[in-house]
Amino acid sequence: MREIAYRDALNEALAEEMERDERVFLIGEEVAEYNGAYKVSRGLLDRFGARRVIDTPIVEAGFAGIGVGAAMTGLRPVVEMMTFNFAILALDMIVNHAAKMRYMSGGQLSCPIVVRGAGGAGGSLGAQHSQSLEAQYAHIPGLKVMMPATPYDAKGMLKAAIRDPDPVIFIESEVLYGFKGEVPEEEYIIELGQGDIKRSGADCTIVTWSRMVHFSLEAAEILAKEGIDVEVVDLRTIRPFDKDMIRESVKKTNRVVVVEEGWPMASVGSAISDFISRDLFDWLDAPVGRVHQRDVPMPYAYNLEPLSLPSAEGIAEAVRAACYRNK
Amino acid sequence: MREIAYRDALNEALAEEMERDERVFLIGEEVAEYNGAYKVSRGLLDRFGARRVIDTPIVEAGFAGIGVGAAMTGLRPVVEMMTFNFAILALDMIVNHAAKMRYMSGGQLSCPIVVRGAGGAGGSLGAQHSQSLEAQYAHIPGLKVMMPATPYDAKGMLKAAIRDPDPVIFIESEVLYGFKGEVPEEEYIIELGQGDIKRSGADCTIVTWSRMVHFSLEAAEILAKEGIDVEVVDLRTIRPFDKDMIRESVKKTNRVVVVEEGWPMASVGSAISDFISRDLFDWLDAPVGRVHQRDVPMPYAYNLEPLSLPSAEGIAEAVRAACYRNK
Amino acid sequence: MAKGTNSKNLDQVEENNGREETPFTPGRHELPYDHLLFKGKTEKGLEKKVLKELGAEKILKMFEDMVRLRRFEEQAGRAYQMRKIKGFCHLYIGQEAVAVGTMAALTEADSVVSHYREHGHALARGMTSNEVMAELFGKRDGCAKGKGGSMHIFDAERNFYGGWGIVGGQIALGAGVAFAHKYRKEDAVCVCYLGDGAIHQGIVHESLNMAALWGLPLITIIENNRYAMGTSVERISAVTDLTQKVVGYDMYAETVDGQDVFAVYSAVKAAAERAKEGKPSFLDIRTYRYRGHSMTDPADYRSKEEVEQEQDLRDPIVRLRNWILNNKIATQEELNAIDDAMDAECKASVVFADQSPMPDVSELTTDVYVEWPFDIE
Amino acid sequence: MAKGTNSKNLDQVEENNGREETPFTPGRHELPYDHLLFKGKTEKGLEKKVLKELGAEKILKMFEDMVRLRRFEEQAGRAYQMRKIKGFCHLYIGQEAVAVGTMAALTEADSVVSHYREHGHALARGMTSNEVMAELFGKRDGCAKGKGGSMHIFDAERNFYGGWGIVGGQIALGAGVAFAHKYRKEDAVCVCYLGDGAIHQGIVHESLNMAALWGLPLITIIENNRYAMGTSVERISAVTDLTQKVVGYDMYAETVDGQDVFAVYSAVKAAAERAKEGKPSFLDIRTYRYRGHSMTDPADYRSKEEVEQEQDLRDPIVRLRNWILNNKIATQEELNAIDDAMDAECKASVVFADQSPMPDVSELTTDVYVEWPFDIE
Ligand SMILES: Cc1ncc(C[n+]2csc(CCOP(=O)(O)OP(=O)(O)O)c2C)c(N)n1
Ligand SMILES: Cc1ncc(C[n+]2csc(CCOP(=O)(O)OP(=O)(O)O)c2C)c(N)n1
Ligand SMILES: [Mg+2]
Ligand SMILES: [Mg+2]
Repeated sequence: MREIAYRDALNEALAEEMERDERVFLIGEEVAEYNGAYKVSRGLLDRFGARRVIDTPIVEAGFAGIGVGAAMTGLRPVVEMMTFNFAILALDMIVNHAAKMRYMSGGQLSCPIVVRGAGGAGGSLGAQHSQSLEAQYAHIPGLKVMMPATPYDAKGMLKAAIRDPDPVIFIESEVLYGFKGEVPEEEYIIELGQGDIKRSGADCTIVTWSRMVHFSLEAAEILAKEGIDVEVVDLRTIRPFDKDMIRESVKKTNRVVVVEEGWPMASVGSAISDFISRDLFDWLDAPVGRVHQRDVPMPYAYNLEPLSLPSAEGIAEAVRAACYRNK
Repeated sequence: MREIAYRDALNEALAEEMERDERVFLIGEEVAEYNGAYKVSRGLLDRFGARRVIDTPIVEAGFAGIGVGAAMTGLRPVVEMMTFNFAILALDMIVNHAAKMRYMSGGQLSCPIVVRGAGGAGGSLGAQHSQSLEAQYAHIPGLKVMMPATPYDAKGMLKAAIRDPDPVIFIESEVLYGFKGEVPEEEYIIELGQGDIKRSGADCTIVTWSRMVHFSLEAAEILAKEGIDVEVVDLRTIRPFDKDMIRESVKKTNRVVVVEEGWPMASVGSAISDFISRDLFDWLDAPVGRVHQRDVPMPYAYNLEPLSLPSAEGIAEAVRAACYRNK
Repeated sequence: MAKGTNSKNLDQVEENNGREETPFTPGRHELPYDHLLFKGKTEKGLEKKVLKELGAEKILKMFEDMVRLRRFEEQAGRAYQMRKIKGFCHLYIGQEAVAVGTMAALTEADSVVSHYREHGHALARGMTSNEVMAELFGKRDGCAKGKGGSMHIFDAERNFYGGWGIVGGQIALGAGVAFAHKYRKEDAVCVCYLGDGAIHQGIVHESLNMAALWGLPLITIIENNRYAMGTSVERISAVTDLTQKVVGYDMYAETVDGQDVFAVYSAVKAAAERAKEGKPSFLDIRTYRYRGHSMTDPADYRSKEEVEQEQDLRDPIVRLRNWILNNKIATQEELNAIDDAMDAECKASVVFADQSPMPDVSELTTDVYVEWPFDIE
Repeated sequence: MAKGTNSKNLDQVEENNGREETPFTPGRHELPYDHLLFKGKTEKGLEKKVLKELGAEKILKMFEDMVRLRRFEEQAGRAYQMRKIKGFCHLYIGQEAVAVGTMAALTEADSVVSHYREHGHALARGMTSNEVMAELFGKRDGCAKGKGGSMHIFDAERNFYGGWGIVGGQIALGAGVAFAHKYRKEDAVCVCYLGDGAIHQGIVHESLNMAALWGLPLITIIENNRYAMGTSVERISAVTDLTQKVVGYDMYAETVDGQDVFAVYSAVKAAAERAKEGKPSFLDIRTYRYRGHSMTDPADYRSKEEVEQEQDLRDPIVRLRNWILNNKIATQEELNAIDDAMDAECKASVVFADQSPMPDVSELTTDVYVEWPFDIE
C-alpha cells in the first residue's frame, strides 16, 4: 500500500471533507497563502479558494469564537491552532461557549466544530512551546478529544471529527507531521471512541496515545528481547476513551502501564490509571505503572529535554516494575 | 473564641498582609469602590487608598498580566478574579507566563503573585457560572493551588499564599463566603502543603477539600449512626497535596473515598485517587471510591442542580460501598 | 531570602523619589449625573418619517412591546423576591427602546446574539412571555426546558442565539454568525448586544477588526447604560466617547439616543443596509438601567436623584406614549388597554411558569452531546 | 439527522441569493513593495542635534552596537545551519536601528520587555555576546543556564525581563512592569516591543487602555517589519496606519523611520519624558526583516527584489556609516576596525558557546519554584 506522511494524511482528510460538504471550511493563522505553518493545508487555498480557506490575524480567541458562532448556525468550521500552546487563549470560547451551547439551549443548538493543531514537544522549543495540554479539554463535558498516532489514523479520525455533530478537539503531534505510514486510496472513517491494539501481547498492557504509541512500541521491542510480551493499546480518542478495550486487555495481562507525553498531576494518564485501578481492582497483579513528562516546564537545553520526556527505556523500566522483573 | 464569616477572614488576611508589606496590593473588578462583588475587600479602599486597591476594566487577561508583570519586579499582587469561570480568560498569563518565568530565566526571576477568587457552583447560576476548575491549575508545574474550607483556614492560608514567593492560585468557595467559624484574634499562618484532619475515624477515610469538606462531615454524621467511623482529611492545598497525611490515614482505615465538587475526568480527584491506588496498593481492602459532579454542564433548574452535585447521602453511599456495607 | 527573588527591588517601595502620588483608577466620578447622556441631535421630523415608513400599526406594536418588556421585568423582579427565581437575574427596565427599536428594524432572516441581560431582547424578537418566564423559573416549559436559565435564553427558530454570560464573549459568536450569513450568501445581518463595560475585553477588539477586514454583516450595539456593575464608563475607559474605540477598525460608528425608539430604529435600519453591503457598524446607544445590576445590587454607586431624573425626564415608554397621543395615533384609552393587556399577559406568564412542571430528572444528562458513543461517565 | 442540530440551516449553503461572492481575507497584496515604508518626515538636522546631545563617542557606540547585532545574528544563523542551535530561531538582521536607538534613549533604571525576536534587544541593552550565544546553544554559561533558549532571554540585573513567546502576551507584562515603576514612584519607564502582527491580539488592547487610563510609564514599540510570519500588515488589519489602533485609548502615537537610528533614538527619548509625566506612548516604527521569519522560513511570500531594494536603499548600518564618514566623526579605517572587532567578538562567542558545558542534569528540576515543600513529583 502507498505510504504518505501524517501531514499529508490530514491534508487528504481536509480536502475530501471540504469536497464532500460545502459547509466545511478551514480558518486559522497562515492556513491559506502560506499553506499552513506545518503545511497541513498545502494546496487547499488553490483548490477551494479564499472563501473556504481563510487566513486570520493572530487572535486565537477571536477566530475560534468566529468558528463557534458559525458552527452554531450549522456550518462545519475546522479551526487550526498553530499549536495548542496558543489555544489556551481560546479556551474560554471552547470551554464556556462551544461545550455548553447545546446544554444551555436545551438541545436547540449544536456546535459541529473541529479545533485542530499541533500538540506536544517539538524539540528545543522551550517551555512556552512544548506542552501536552489534552487534560485541559478531556476534563470538560461537552467536548470530545482525539489524538492520532499514525497517518492512517490521522486521516480516518479527522474525517470522523469533521462529520461529528459535536465539538471535537483534535490534537496532532508536532513531531509526527513528517512520519510516514500506509494509507489506502479508498475512503475510510475511524469512528470516535474506538481504541486500537497497535501490538498484541500477553504479559503486560501499555495504554497510551499519540506520539507515545511509538515510544511504547520501541519499549515493547526492547522488552521482547527480555521475554516480556507487551500489548500496546492506542486509545486514539481520549474523551471518551475505549474502556472495553482496556478491560479486555488488562483482564488478559493483569499488568498495565499508562504512558503519556504530558505532566502527571490531574492528567489524562492519571484519569485512565485511576479508572483501571478501581474498575479492574481484582484483576491487577501489580499497581498500575505510569510514565509521563517530569513535573517541570520543558527545558530548552537539548541534553535536558529528553530527560524530561518519557523514553522507550523509561517505559520499559516501568513495565519491568509492573512485572516485578528487573533487567 | 470569636466567630467570623469566611469572607471576613479573607478580608482580615488581606488587610494584615497589606499592613505588613507595602509591596502587597489588590487589583481586580469592583474590588475598590464596590468593596468586592462578594465583599471580600470591604473597607480596604478606605484603609489603603486607590494606589493599593485598584478597580479594573473587565479584562481578566489584561489585569492578570499586569499582576504577573508587577510580581516579576518583586511586588506582591493579589489579583481578584470575580469567579474562576472568568479566569479561563487569563489562563495564558498564568500557565504560559507566571508558571514558567522562573524556570525560563534560569532562576533569575520569581513570580510572587496570588490569583484568588470564587470557585464552584453558587446555586442556580447556570452552566457558565458554576464550574470547579482547579484541575486547570493543579496540572501545571510552577503553580501552587490552595482551597480553604473554613474561615480559620481561609485566613491562615491566604496569609501564607501572599507570603509565598511563587505563584499561588487561591480558590475560594462562592457558597462559603457567609459561612461562620472560629478565628482567633492572634496572628497565625497555615503553611502551604499541609492537610488537616477535620474528623478522625477508624473505618474509612474521606479525602476532600473546599466545600466538599462540609458535605463529607455531614456524610460522616449519617454514617456514624450506622456504626461507620469516618476520618475526613481536608487537603487544603491541592498542589502540592499532603501525601503523608493521606498515607497515614489510609494505612489506618484501609478504605478511602475521594470527594470533589468538579467533573470526574482528568480531575484533581482522579489524580489523588490514582495516587492512593498505586502508592497504597497493598493497603487497600477495597477499590478507592470517588464522588464528583456528574459529567455534564451545570443545569440551571433547581431540581437538577443538586442532582448534578455531590451530596452527603451520595458520599455516604460511596463510603458504604468502600466498606462493603449496605444501608 | 532565596537568590533570584528579584531581591534588588524588594526594598524600593518605601522610598519616594520626589514623585507625587497619583492613584490608578480614578474614584467615583463627580461629573454631573448626565455626563454620558446622548448629546447629539436626532434628525428632525424623524418620527414622522418612521411613521410613514412603518404605519401606525407598527408604531403601536412598538409601544406594546416596550410595555410588555417593562411589565415582564417587573413581574420577574417580584418573582425573584418571592424566591421563585434564583441565581443572577439582570433586569432590563429602562432600556426597552433599545431592544424594541433594534428588533423592529430586523427581518426574520436576520440573527441576534445577546448577553445575560437579554430578557428584553428575547421578547422583542418575538419569544412569548410564557416560554421566557418559565425558563427564568427553571421549568419544563421554558425555552431551554429550564436548563439554561435567566442568562441563557435561546430560540433557534427565531435565530435568537443566546443569552451568554461571559462578558464580551458573545461578540465573537456574533461575528461568527455574521460570517455564516456571508459565507452562505444570505441576505441577512447579525445584531450583537454588548454592554459599555464589555467593550474593553480583548476579544471585542479581535472580533471587530476581523468584522471590518472581512466585511461581515455585523451590527454591534453597545447598550451604554453608563455602568458596568458599580463602575461607570469613565472610570475604566481611557476615552468616554466609545465610538472612538473602533477608529482602529475603520468601522462606521455612531452615538444614538437610546431612550428614543425612533432614533434606535432608524439607526439600526441604516446599519442593516450598510451591513448587507459588507460594512459593519458600531452603535453606541445611550440608555439607562433603572434597577441594580442584578437583583442583589443595592446600586449605591449612584444617587437616587440620578435615577429619578432619568425616569422623569427621559423614560422611553413615556416619550413614545406622549408622541402617540400628541399625534393622535391612538387615544389614552387605547394605550391604557394595551398596558392592561401587557400587565395581564405578564402576570399570567408568572402563573404559567409557576404551574409548569420541573424538568424531568432524565434531562440532567441529555443535550450534552448530539451523539455520544458511551453513557455519560 | 438528530433534532436540534440547526437543521433549518443545513441545506442553505448551496443557494445563492444573488449576492456576488467576496472572499474574506484578501490575497497576497499587489501593492508596491514599499507601501508600508516610512513616509513621514524626520525632523531636519536631527542628526546634528543628537550629536550635540550625545557626543561622538555615543554615536560611535551606536554604530558599534548595530554592527554587533548584525554580526551576532549572522553567526547565530550559521550555527543554526550547523545544527548547533535548534528549535525556533528568529533573526533580527535589518532591524538593528530599532533596538540600538531605543536602548540609547533609556537609563539603567528603565526596564525592557520583549518577545521571541529579542537577541538584538538583549545585546543592545548591554548583555554580552557570550551569555546570549551560550543561551542559544542551550549551554551552562547562557544567561538562563540554557534552560530558556533563543526565545527567552532574561537579564534581571539589567531589568531585561524577557524574551516571551506568546504573541502579544508581553504587553501585559510590560504594562505590569510600568505599573510597578509607578507604584514604587520610581523615575523609570518600561519599553515593550511588539510586532506588527501582535497588535491585533486582544490583550494588547486591554493593556493599552489601562496604561492610558492609569498613566503608566509604558512605551509600546511596534517593530513594524511589515510581516507576521508570511502575512503582511494589510492582509490582517482593517487599517494599515497602526497609529490609528490607539485612538480609542487617547494615547500619544507616532510613526517613526526605523532604519534611521537617530529618528528612533529621539522618538523614544521624547516618549520617555512623556512617560515620566504619566503619558504612555505608542510608536509604529517602520523597519524591515531581511531574513525569513525563523530559520526554517523560505519567505517566498515576498519578492527577492523587495528584499534587495531594502538592503540597497535603506540599510540602517550603511546609513549611519555614511553619515559618520560624511561628518568626519570617524575614518573609514576606524569604522572597519569596529566592524572587525565585532566580527571577532561574535565569532568568539560561538567558540565560547560551543565549549561551554551542557547544563548539569540537576538543573532539570531546579528553578521550578523558589520554595516547594516537597520533592518535584
Ligand atoms: C469575563 C467576565 N468577567 C466578569 C463577569 C461578571 N460581570 C457580569 S456583568 C458585569 C458588568 C458588565 O457591564 P456592562 O458590560 O456595562 O453590561 P450591563 O450589565 O451594564 O448591561 C460583570 C463584571 C462576567 N460575567 N464575565
Ligand atoms: C499566541 C500566538 N499565536 C501564534 C504564534 C506563532 N507565531 C510566532 S511569531 C508569529 C508572527 C508574529 O509576527 P509579528 O508580530 O509581526 O512579529 P515579527 O515576527 O514580525 O517580529 C506567529 C504567528 C505565537 N507564538 N503565539
Ligand atoms: Mg453597562
Ligand atoms: Mg512583523
